[in-house]
Amino acid sequence: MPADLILTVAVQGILTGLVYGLMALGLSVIFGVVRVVNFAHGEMMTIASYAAIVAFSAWNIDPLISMIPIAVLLFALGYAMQSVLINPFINRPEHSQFILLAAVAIIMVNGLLMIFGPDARNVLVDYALDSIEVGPLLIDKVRVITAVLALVITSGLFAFFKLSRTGKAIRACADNHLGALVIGLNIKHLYALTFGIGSAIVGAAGAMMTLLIDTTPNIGPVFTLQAFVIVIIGGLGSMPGALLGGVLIGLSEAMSGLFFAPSAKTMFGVAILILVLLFRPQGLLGRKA
Amino acid sequence: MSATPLLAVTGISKSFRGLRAVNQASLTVPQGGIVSLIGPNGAGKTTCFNMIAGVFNPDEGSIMFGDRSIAGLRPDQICHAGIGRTFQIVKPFKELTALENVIVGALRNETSTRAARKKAEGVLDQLGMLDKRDQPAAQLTLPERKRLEVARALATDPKLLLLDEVMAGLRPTETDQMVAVFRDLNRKGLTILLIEHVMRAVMALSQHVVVLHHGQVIADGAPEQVVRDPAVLECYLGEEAEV
Amino acid sequence: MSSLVLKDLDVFYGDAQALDGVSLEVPQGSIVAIVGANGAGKSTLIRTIAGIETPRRGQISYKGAQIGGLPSYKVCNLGIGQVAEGRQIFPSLSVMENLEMGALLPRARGKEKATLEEVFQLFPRLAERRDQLAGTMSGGEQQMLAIGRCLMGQPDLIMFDEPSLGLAPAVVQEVFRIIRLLHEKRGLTVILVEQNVAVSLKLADHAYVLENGRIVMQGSGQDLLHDDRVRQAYMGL
Amino acid sequence: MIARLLDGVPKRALVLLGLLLAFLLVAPLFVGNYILSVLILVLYFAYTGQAWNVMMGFAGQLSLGHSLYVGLGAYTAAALYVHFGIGPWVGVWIAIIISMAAGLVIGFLAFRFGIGGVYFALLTIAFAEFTRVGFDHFMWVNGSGGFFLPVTQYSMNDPLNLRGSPMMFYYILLAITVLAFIFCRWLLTGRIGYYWLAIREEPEAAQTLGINIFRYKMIAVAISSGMTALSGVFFAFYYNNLFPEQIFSMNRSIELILGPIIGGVGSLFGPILGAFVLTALAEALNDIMVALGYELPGVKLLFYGFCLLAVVMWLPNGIWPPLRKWLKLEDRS
Amino acid sequence: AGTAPFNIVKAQTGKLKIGSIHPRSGFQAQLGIACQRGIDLAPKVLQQIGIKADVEIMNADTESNVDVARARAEKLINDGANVLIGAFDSGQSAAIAQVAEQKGVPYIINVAAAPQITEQGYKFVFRNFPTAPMLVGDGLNLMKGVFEKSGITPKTAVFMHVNDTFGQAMAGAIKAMAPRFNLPFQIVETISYDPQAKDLSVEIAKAKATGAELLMPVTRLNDAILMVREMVKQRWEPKIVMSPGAPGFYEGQFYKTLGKFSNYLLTNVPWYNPRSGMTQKLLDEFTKSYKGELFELNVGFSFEAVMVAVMAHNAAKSTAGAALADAIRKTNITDHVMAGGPLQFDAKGQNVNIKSVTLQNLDQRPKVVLPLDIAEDNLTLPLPSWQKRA
Ligand SMILES: Nc1ncnc2c1ncn2[C@@H]1O[C@H](COP(=O)(O)OP(=O)(O)OP(=O)(O)O)[C@@H](O)[C@H]1O
Ligand SMILES: Nc1ncnc2c1ncn2[C@@H]1O[C@H](COP(=O)(O)OP(=O)(O)OP(=O)(O)O)[C@@H](O)[C@H]1O
Ligand SMILES: [Mg+2]
Ligand SMILES: [Mg+2]
Repeated sequence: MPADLILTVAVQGILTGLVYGLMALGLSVIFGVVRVVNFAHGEMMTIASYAAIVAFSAWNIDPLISMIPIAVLLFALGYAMQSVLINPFINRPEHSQFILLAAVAIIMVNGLLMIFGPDARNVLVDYALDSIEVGPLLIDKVRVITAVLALVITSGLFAFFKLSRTGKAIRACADNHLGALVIGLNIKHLYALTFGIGSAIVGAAGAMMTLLIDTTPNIGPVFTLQAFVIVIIGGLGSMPGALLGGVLIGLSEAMSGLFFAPSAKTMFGVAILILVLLFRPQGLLGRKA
Repeated sequence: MSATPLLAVTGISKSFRGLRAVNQASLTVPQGGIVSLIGPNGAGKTTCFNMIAGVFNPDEGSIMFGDRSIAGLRPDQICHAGIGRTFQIVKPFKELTALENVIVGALRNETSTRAARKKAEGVLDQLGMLDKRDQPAAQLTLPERKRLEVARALATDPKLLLLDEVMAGLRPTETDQMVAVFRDLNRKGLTILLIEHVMRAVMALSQHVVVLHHGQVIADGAPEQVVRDPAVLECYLGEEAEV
Repeated sequence: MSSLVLKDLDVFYGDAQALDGVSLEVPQGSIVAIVGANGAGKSTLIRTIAGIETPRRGQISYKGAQIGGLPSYKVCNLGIGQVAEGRQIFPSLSVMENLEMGALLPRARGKEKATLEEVFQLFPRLAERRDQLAGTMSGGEQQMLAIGRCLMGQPDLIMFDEPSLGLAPAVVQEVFRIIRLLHEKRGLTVILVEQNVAVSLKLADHAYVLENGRIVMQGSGQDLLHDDRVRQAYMGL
Repeated sequence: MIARLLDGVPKRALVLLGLLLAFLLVAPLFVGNYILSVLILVLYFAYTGQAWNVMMGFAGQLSLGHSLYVGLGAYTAAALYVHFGIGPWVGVWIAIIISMAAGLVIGFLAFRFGIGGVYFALLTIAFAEFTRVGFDHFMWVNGSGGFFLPVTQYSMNDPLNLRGSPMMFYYILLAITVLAFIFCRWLLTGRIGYYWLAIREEPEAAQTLGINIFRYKMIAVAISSGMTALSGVFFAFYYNNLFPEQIFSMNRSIELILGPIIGGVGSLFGPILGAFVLTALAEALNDIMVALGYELPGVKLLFYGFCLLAVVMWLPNGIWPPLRKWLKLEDRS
Repeated sequence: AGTAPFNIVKAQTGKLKIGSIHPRSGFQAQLGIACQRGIDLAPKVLQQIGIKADVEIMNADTESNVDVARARAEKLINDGANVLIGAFDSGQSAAIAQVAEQKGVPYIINVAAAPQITEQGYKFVFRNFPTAPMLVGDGLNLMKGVFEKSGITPKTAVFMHVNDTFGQAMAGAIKAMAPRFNLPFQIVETISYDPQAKDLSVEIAKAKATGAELLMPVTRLNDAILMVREMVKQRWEPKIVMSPGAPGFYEGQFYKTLGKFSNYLLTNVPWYNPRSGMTQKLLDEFTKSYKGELFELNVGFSFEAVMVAVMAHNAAKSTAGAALADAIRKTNITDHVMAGGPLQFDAKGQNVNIKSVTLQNLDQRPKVVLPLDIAEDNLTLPLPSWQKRA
């Protein structure tokens, strides 16, 4: 197999992986703090994608720009969802939370279906099909842009949680609900804030994603599942972990597609997941509970 | 005291990320005796228990139960060997009733659930909790949960019972009642090793006291003797100790 | 002047009534002890003052302002701190981070450094263990941390819920010494809930006896200490 | 043994249970084919929910990948029938063994390494996905092309080969469901039931009471996966065609567990009630939509989503506990 | 067997109740809705061309789910449907077929290619759609025509297919039949990908590396779009891109999304006969009712299914299942919408006269270029460079 083919595929895999990582990051942030697995993750991303599509078709706004208002919109959605729906479920068992979010997902998918119909939609910016030539390699321009953005957003978020007061308070809430109440943290607000932040990231990722793939109301579950896989590989709650997981998945899918059957490439992602769960259940960069 | 002690712990140690929580500790519990393990907070008492009960593997040292080495066994195997324990931070089966909690323990030796139920009722009665039998454990108060811990452990018919601060939070009168219960059990052949900060109970119950400090045994002897030990006074009881 | 006044408080858990018409006053700068059997409602009382439980009826006022029904973060920021039953530290945060969290209240901003010094002076053990995960510390160490964390929030009034539970006798003395110290040196108002009735009554200016959610007796610490009923029921004498 | 099953069950409960069974026994005689097919769905979900409940409700291990066992059961029995002419009542044992083996492998890996909670749940999804893609490439059963069982005119019922009318399927399924109910009651009232609940509530404490938690979790997985395999076999012979994409899908796993969760996790009657409620709800919604002449696709599922939401919001433990209270039946069944 | 004693006695004459059952929500919603359009238009158009259509259409949604499909079929029959039409997907169609067979209600499959369905010995199941082997046979035959007409004979080919029920049926058929067709090229690589793939960059990179002159894709819509986009990005320009009979290239969304890049791609697929008068009528009505939507084969086959049912009803003068089934079996409609011979069913209920055409995307819409007798435009090959397109 020619070396430049392998290299091209590897680079593409890594770039795609970074965007996957960003998408998964939203899930990770939410779980890491609120300890709720957002089963409506992919659906929220789909909502963001549709928002980007509407912005593009109605006002011709590039998704890389509409990304910002969409992130704000999703932040509001996340904040509201947490304060209204999920908050009463914080101390309920996992299966109960799971059903709650599964129901939310059903509502979102079918709401989108009713509004936008079943057709695949997309955004066609004029640079969508451009490629960048780097020596013998031909790299997709959109992927480069989105990958860089993914890195930037992740670093910003990382700094927020490690350095800011609010970021630390959010981590404390995650640790001991009652403890946080006792010392006077506004838990509801902090949880909602976290859910909002996680959703905002999902929003940015969803807007970007319209440049890479077409959107239908039903693509949510695939992304939810993929985000789970990535986040668990990287370590639930670990931000660099999400990116690492994304890159690993992107790369492994690309490589297995190249060397084995492409139709079985998701198997490799899942296989990595299983190995990680077995030998390092907290994830590659996760901290032991 | 009989020739072979029921429990003989020799030179056990345990470290957590460099922190040596238990350091070459040794203690023995004679058949039919009541021994107290006391010491300042963080001295390593619970960690000792956890090693005896199979939660942690000791880094070094040996633990003999009768003439059998039990170091490194799993908690359930330790239970089968005949050691029951309670948890300092109580762990009741919250959605089960008090009675059901104890039945789980009683099934250890009973073949039928009916017999186990009967036995569990007996144990609850002994601890004065029969009137709470149908309350879900989640609704019990902390001292009640502590007693439930004891009941559950007792229901497994242990030869040796490890009690981790079961008197904490009890009023003095209640403490005295519990002391009486344990005395009674002891008279019927149960050997007890307890961790306790409530000196009132320690003094009343134990025939022998072991004092742990920084993971090491610093005193070991009869209660009256130990409470006068200057080292113990200094690190544990405080100068103006009023017992 | 009374800093905290409770009037006719009723609190329920579902259908079960935990507090029944509780009224009490905590004068500024005093130590008030609350004694009572297990399950009498002492912790509930504290949680209600702190805004964690909502009273169904009755009023709570602090320094003249109504605080009944306020969420806990607002109550805390008025200067009502608590050292809760069961410590409630953040187990997977380090000791240092736990303390920082205590200082997140708006009222405590800017004073973190000085308070931290003070806390480390009171509890040298915490300074030694500043990078250990709080969850792996022993019960006594955790209790110290809980008190330290509460102090980081600059409270005027601290409510202690069974602070001596599970502590070695020397540490118990130490805790009471610290409570007295805080009271005397810093003029803190203290509400003390304790099983160690003798000590807490000795310490208290005023005390209330709670039974089945009702105040059944009150008086100065000394009076109750010598009251036969109290001695018999709570001190086993 | 019977005494134990009935221990502590109030008379009223027995009477009501009897009435329900009698109703289910005669129902096919009075309802049309359509209702009959709905009832088959109800029983199917009730049974499969019961099987899942053994793992989640009793032993506290959340599996979101139960479609794996349905699929393995279905494919095993179907392949044996098509390729070797082995009838379903023999094939079912092999199907159960294969499913159990898969469950035990997953259980072994997870429980040996101390994986629980959300992580375990995601591991189960991962294995189901893994198997789905695997079967997409498994040409012995025609890969993603789908595997078809021969269908003949149903002139007569052949219960031995599970070929026949819906009525036959209904009664077979009813029998299986009733047996599963009794079996679960038997498990729950016995030693194993107490041990499972203890493990579910507080594994560490359970262990110090002498319970080998690894072993009992493994037993739970084995029983649950084996029971689920049977539902797969039934599925294969009732629908006669199998597609990996559908039978192993995450959606199916979710579909299977909605019933018990809505009904009430951990109770014996929850899965049955949940299956009734959900299936009836789905059908009723459909009728309402048709009656309103409202044709927008998605409306029905949207409404379904809202109903689910309402149930989890306001009935945190499912429908059964409050209903049980209302019927004044104070027992765990 | 199995019928309830208290079931309502069905009306034997009068209005024909047609149960239309399609995936109108779920992941196949798009296609189910296209089918539904053909059904909805049918009564009106039939009346216009002078066929008495005394029908009532009852709709059901399978939610793209086999279990639901089965239950909905039961429900339709319970509510009095005399004929069922559906269901686009092979799995759902197979499930419905069993119900229909059991209840003795004729079932006309409009779209679904899995060959097994008409091999299971049903008496009430009819299919007016080619099976996968038929599709492939026609597709390969037409390929030779394309090579001949364009004068370009590729030596190497890559076969790429989506790995779902349909894709695998097609792959199987190609594997089995290609040797018999004496094709001039050699398939140097077969690449299958997951139906849920969101990214085909690796697949295209791999295909490009073979340097094949012909790309034979078997796609669905979304992956067809992904595939072409990726080809543009990676600047892969095989001489011919020709689908042996799969959806994707000729769908409305494809043109909307890809614009100029959709042009010159080829598909060999059963299609409406643009020269047929009936097609024109249907097309007019379609354009009127669904502005901006593309008229394609799903609409055509669904329309024809209704036509079959209606004409059988007219002939049988009854709504009884057996009578209708007999009448359907005797169907012989020479003038109809789809290309190929007369609309007839063989003993197994399969229409064997359907013929594929070669479509080429020109001016961003599908045009018939072969067979020449119904061609709308001229074949243009080789594929022009992506970057030089205006
Ligand atoms: N979260 C809760 N839900 C239901 N009932 C509760 C809850 N918390 C406390 N109770 C009940 O309310 C009553 C008062 O409890 P509370 O914890 O205030 O007592 P306490 O005086 O602090 O006792 P202790 O000395 O055991 O700490 C008890 O009967 C208890 O069982
Ligand atoms: N799992 C663990 N990881 C890290 N450190 C631990 C762990 N368990 C205990 N320690 C540390 O080991 C020391 C001994 O703890 P242990 O719980 O045995 O104390 P103890 O004597 O029971 O104290 P107390 O009377 O307060 O309960 C403490 O400093 C504690 O922080
Ligand atoms: Mg301890
Ligand atoms: Mg309390």
